[in-house]
Amino acid sequence: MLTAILLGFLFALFLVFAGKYFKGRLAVVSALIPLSLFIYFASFIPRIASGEVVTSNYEWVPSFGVNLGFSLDGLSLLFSLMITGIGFLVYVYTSSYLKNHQYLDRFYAYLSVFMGAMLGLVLSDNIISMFVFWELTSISSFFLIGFNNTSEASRKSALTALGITGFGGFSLLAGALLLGSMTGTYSIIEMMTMKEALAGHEFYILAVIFIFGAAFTKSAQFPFHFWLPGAMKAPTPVSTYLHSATMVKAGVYLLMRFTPVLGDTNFWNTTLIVVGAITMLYSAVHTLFRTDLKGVLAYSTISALGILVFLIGLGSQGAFLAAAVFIIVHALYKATLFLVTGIIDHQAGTRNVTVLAGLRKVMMPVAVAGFLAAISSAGIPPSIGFLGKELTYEASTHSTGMVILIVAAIVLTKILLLYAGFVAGIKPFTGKLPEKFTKVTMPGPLMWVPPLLLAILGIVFGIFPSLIESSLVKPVVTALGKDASDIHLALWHGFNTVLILSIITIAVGILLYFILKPSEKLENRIGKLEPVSPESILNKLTYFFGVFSKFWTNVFQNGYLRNYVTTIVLFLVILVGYIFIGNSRLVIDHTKLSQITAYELAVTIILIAGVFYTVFTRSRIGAVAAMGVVGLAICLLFVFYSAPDLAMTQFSIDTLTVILFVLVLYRLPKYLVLSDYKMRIRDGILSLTFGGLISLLALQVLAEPVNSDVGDFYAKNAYIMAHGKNVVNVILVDFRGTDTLIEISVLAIAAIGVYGLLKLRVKSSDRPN
Amino acid sequence: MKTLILKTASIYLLPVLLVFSVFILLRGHYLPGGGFVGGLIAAIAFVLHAFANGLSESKNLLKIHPGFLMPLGLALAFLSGVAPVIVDDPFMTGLWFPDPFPVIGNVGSALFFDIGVYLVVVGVTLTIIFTISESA
Amino acid sequence: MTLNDYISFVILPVLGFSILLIFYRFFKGPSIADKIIALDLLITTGIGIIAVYSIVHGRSTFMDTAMILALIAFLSTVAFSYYIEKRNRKK
Amino acid sequence: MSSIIIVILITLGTLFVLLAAIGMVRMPDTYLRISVTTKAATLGVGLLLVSSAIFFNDLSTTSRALVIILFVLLTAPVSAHLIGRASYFMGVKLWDKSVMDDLHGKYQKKTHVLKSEIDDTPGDNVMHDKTENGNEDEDELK
Amino acid sequence: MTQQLILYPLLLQLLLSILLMFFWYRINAQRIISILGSILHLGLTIYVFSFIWNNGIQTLQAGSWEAPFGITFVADSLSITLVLLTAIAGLAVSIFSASSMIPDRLKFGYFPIFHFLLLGLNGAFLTGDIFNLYVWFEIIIISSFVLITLGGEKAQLEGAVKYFTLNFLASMIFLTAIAVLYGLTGSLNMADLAIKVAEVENRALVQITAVLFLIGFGIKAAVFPLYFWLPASYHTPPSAVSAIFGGLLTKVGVYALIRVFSLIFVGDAFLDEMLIVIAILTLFSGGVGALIQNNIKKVFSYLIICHIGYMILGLGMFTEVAIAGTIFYLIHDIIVKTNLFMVSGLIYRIKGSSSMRALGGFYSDYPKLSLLIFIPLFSLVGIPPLSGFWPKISLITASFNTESYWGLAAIIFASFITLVVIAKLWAEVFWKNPGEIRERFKFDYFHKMGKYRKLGFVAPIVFLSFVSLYIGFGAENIQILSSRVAQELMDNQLYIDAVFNNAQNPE
Amino acid sequence: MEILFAIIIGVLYAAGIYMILRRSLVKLIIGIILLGNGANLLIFLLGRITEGAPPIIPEESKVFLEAYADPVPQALILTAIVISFGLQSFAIILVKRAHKVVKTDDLDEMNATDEDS
Amino acid sequence: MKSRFVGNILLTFIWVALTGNFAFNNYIFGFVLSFFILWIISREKRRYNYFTLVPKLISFVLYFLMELVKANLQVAYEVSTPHLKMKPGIVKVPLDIQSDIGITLLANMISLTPGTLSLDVSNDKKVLFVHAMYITDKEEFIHGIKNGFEKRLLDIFKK
Ligand code: NA
Ligand code: NA
Repeated sequence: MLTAILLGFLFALFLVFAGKYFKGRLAVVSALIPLSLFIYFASFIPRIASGEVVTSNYEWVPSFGVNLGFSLDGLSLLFSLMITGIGFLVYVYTSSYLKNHQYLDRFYAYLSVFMGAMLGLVLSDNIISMFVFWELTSISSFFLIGFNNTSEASRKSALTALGITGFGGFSLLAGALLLGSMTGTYSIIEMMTMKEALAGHEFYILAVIFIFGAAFTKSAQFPFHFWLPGAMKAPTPVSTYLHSATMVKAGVYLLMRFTPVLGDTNFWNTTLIVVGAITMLYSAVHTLFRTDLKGVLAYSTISALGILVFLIGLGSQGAFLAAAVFIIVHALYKATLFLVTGIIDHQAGTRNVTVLAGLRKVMMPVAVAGFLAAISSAGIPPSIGFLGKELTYEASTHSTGMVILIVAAIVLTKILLLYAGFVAGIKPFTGKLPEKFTKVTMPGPLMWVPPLLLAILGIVFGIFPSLIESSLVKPVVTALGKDASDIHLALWHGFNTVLILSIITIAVGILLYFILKPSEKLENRIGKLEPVSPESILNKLTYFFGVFSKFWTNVFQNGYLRNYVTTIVLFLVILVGYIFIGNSRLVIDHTKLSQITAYELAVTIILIAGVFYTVFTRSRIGAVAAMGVVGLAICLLFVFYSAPDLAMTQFSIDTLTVILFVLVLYRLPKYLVLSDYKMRIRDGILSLTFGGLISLLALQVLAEPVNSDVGDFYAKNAYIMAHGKNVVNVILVDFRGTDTLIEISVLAIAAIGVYGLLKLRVKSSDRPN
Repeated sequence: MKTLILKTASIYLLPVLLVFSVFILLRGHYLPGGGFVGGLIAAIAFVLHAFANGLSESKNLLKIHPGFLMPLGLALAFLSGVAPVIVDDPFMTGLWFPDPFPVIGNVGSALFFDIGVYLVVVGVTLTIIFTISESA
Repeated sequence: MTLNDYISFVILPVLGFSILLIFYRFFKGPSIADKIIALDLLITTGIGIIAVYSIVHGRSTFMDTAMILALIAFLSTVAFSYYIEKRNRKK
Repeated sequence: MSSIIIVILITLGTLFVLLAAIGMVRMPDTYLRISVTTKAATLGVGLLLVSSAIFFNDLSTTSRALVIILFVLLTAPVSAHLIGRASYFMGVKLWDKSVMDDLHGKYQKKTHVLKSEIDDTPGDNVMHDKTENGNEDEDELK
Repeated sequence: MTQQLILYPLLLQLLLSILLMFFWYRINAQRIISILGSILHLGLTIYVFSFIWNNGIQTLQAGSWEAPFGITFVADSLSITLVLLTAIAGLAVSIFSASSMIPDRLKFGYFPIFHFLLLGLNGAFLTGDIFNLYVWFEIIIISSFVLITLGGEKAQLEGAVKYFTLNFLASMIFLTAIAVLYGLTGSLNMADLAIKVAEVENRALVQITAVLFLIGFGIKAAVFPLYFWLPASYHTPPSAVSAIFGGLLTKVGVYALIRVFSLIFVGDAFLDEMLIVIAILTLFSGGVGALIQNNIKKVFSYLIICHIGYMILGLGMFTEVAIAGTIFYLIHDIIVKTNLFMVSGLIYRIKGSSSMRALGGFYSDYPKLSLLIFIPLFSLVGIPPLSGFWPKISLITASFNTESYWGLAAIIFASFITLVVIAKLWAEVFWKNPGEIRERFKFDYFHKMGKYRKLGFVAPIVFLSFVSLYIGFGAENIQILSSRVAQELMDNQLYIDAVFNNAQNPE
Repeated sequence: MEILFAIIIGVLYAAGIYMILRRSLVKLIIGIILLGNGANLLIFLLGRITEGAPPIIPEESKVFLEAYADPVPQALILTAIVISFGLQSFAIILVKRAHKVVKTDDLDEMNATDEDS
Repeated sequence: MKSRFVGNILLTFIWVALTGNFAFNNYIFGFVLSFFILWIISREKRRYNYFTLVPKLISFVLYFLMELVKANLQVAYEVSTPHLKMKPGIVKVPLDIQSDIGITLLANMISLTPGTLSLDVSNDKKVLFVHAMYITDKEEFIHGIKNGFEKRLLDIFKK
């Protein structure tokens, strides 16, 4: 199974290096991949149908508890077949759609990565590896959506899609890890056994929220739905693959996958019903106002996803059955419609519904496909769409609580979706062929066969539901944790409420189709609501976040060194001050301090006065000279307190510094006072507080007991072991000679630096940036 | 600076200061001083000479480019640190000749280390100051 | 009164007082030359203080520091003069 | 015996240092202050060093004291010359009651070449009656 | 000889620096010495690493002076891992430098100083003495300072002034902290300090010392609100320099924080909370900063800050899982950031600009290079299974375990921002059609270069990308390493014993 | 005397920071030097100060016969001083160079690298 | 070469004095060291004849120390009495002495004696400008210098 998943990735890698060498036969070779995978997965049908769950496990990062654990059950099988099956058709379709495209190899590489990721996602039992594949689908779809990367709109859509699904991805990661720490395992199968414990866990809600965050973003639930219409900028095969059959359903898959783990709670069900209902209605209404075929399809897709979420929320066996069937229904008709739209776009050069008409005259097979798909989408018998709708209504009418509301919502949605399906599948082909489309030709068979095949399948499955009943549908229900043994699919369910609702739906929908013609006027009307749409709200939020980011960044990174220093010192003063204030133990111990003598006082006075002079003089050379005074005073203090070596070094270094200053200073401009009075006061207070804290700290430390083992050791061994009597020097060249070795390296580096700084002039053309 | 008095004085001071700097270097292990201060004094001797006589004069006097003293001194210090590694003692372990030498006292790796410091300090200081003076 | 007491309570305070006086000149200037002279004299006085201080503690070691002071103080005076010379010539 | 000598030398030395310090404060112009510094302090510090040498009474201390004295004697007048000369072309004025100024007009402003006689281009020379009082560091703003 | 082993990487770097100084002005010789030396260094380091992996913590008492009296060098798993990473990054940058640095810079001591910088990094990782650490820090600062300004024009000089001032301030605070620590304990040996600090009665003083270390190292690690020097300077020098800075310099700060807060200042709730708050704000500030930048080097600079937050967060949570996350992130980050700055250099050489607005069309012009660059870029984002992803598992898990939800939010926020920023960068630089870029006169464009120079640009990027891929796909090994490091860090007695037991049995 | 030392240290730290906060490059460097001196004196003080007893073993002896000052802080300060010197001298040259290139001593005019470019 | 040898010997003595170690070995060491230092700093062209002067200088210094003490008292008096009775000024003193070392020594002597300060030597080495505290009679002042220090110095430098 690992091989099956990795096949896509390996093929992509292969394409990167070898793709351009066999451009012509690329399609054939490429299409073989999904086809063989489809056959491979189809071969599992009998075993899965018999209730088996095929698992395989590969070690990956066992220390994280992350392995490549795969399990193939009904749910994952259904998705795998869809991924590879529709994948195969899309591969075939693409070979014609993007014929001679410069980057066809690249496109196939993305598609293959995507397919592999999708397979990995649905087959993973380990949620971490599931997350890995989840992210890969986001990234590969980023590349697919941005395939026309020179168009700005395309890039923007890719970014939006990645942004939203990426955000969801992190939510999934958080959820996965939370579940992991709640259960001690990352295996979903193992988690199922802990369902009760999980539901009662204090973090249950949080975990569910994280999972929802992932599912809702990926499956474009309100209010995260808007990335999906945007993503329609992608080439049509992409839309078909990603946005109808596979990727967007990953969220639905996730919800279904976690139903046996986290489902059956009030929070779970209610949230899903509410979000699903809002989404399906909101976007179904939106379809009325679209003139771009892809726009119509995008919103109807969102709506369909809403229905699925809604069904999962209902949580009954019937609902799961309906969901399972509806997934198949939707995959078949929506993929068809997308492919058809692609053909229209490709051949007629427009997707504008208001101008498209009568195309049946030039591309009959396509029209047939469109028509069949529309039927299925409308839920008109004998299509499988009808079955799906019936089951949905069935489940809705049997829901617990607020039945009327639920039923009304779903019926209304279905009516609108019927309209949308007709607009996309029928409208372009009916009516009079406009003049400008007379020269439109039939596409090659590689393009029209795939949609037709899918559309026909929709009808075949409708007429013979037993074809999918026990092979595909029942195992899904089983996988969702419900008993599926009493399920029997049939077109005719008898005359009941559901049938009445169906009839109403179809009648009102068709009426609506004939009354309401898509028009730019309508589109503009909904455009007026744009400012309050989630998309623009998010855009505004993003904008404000950008402004805020700028503000925040510039507040701190404002270009002024002194502000940086102020911040750092302030931070220090506050932290240290806080500890000082918060601690009453801090006292100064007078008894341990030594006497002050007159000459020491004198030296101290000139030291401090020298410092003040340095700070406040307006003469630079005066400041340098005053530093000389300070240096001398420090040198004398070192002498008084037993540090002749220090005194020497301090003094020589000070003198050298003076020389350096002097050599540099006379080239510099005047020594201006650049800051105003207020600022000087402010800085003065800050500096004095800082200095004061350091003084206080010093006195505090002096009150602690002394401990100089190390010094004593040095003193004891300086002569005996290290043959020197000046202990300081012995430390420098022996006990701690390493310090000195580095220290002289520092000096050498500084010298090289000075040399380079003054002698090296880089030509302007070689400057970085 | 074109002053005869300083010029003359600096010419006398130079050798005396250099002798003095070696003195400070060698006694460092026993009394205040050592490679660092010694090196500074040697450097200061040349700087003084440069102030009085001009840079090119001082550079002519010093036959080696001061920058060369840096790797030389570093190499010396490094080798005296690494020498014990060769006899399988830890880095920087002092190696000593068994008997003290006249004048200098005990001679060991620490002395060579200090000479290395001396050379580096001379090299660094002169490189810095000569470079500045040249580009001034 | 021992020698140590004499030095500690008379000589060193007087030298300390001298330092303050000299610093007063440093502070007052008025010309930069005055500051340089004052600094020079401070250092010279410092040498004296060290010499006396080493007597108090009976440690001749401090004389080494005095030696360095004497040697190097000269250089800073040279440097300052150099500065003034360059600065004025530039005008 | 030696301690009496030490006390005497140390007292004299300190007095000379003190005198130099007082002189620094009292002397009316920079040149006079330089004069005082070079003399009194050199002598004073020399005496202090000698007393230290006597106190320790060993060769190394004595030689160090002598080296210091030698250095001070050697460098102090050179320093004085440098600062004095710099002061002059910086424009530091002589005391009001000074009786003569033979340097007047002999430094060339740009090159600081010092001539033995006044030449014909007085505009280029350092003339103290034309310069500022020289009390400030030239590169600063007040 | 084995006991000496841990010092060999250090000695080799020092030897290289000195040798290179002797070859002043002879730049071809310098190139060869640097690259061969770096290869040798890498080999040596791998050997030392495996030795320590098999034999546990090793110590060396410099000068044979037993701890705590001499300077002790300690190679535990953390140290040697970082030394190894330095060797890897060092080799890459050495090759990159040989190709990308203009001859003038090479003539004026680039290579010696580069190796001094590596020396400093190695030293800082290996030393077991707090003052010695200060000294190593200084050699790092001065080398980096020189590298920034070498041949410096306006921008570099401006950047350098800020870089220098703030890093100097950090050093001073560090020194202040050492002073206080010595005043309290009379010791400098870190293992000894660990014992003695625990015995200090006045905990407020210990806390203040810890805060001083936190700020001193925090500035170097570029955490909030101390990071200012980084965005002001990292984008200014040549890319090879930025690469070594971006990869390693801030990490030394992080290393020091980890070391000090796992060894000496352990178990102070206030400090841990402090670290967490700082980490969160760092993640936030770095993230929003990166969001608004246009210059790609600046984007990376802010991302450095942002990602430092992860490591500090792990340190603040201070559980074994969290520390393992920190270490894993550290490993990943060093390789990726080094690589990215080299990438920015490559892009600059190819297109003559670092501005996202001006750049574009990279993908269509250089598809294979784009794919190559994709690896470090998206490793940085942490797109699984690339390297940046794995440590987040530990960090997020730890934040659940320690119930630091703000930390969790910050992790997710920062990950998200990184994703957005890099995707945006990708869209701008690689996808977009470039506007009119005037071909710069006399500019040393990539396409004008000879084959070997080109190779010098690309090879190190390939090399580090493979290392990144290894970290991602071989995450198991890295995690085992990180866990081991975390175990050693959580139990500071191991370190102390290693330092003192060895001292009791001198050879 | 410790009190005076503490005050001196405080003053040096304060003055150092104050000077760094000015806008002039030259003042910045002076501030750095003052701060460095402050840190050195802090090490000196906190290593406990001892009057008149340099850590130099008397001529005729192999060990100390009387009290001596702790040599460790002195060695540390020596190292720190020298290192600071290296940094300072480089910084001073940087000022020179920066002034030549940027043509200002005013730090506030040196913020191009922080601007979005 | 001969003068360099003399210089070498002198430096050796300085070394021995500095170290305070009169052992034979130390002379040898001092000699080698001085030789090395002179080799480092000397160019073949320059003649180091000045080292021969040092013994004469030492006797001169002794004479000078007397002057120093004497005149210091004068300054002390001026500083410590309430009124300033000075008549300071800058005097141009013509020079007879011509060698650099001679002029330098003269100038330094003048500076070290109280009340006078050598400001500068003209570039043509013809005059020395001296600042003096008490100039009652200019000619007498010049005469004092020329007959005092300069005369003795000229004696020393006579070849
Ligand atoms: Na040693
Ligand atoms: Na040192």
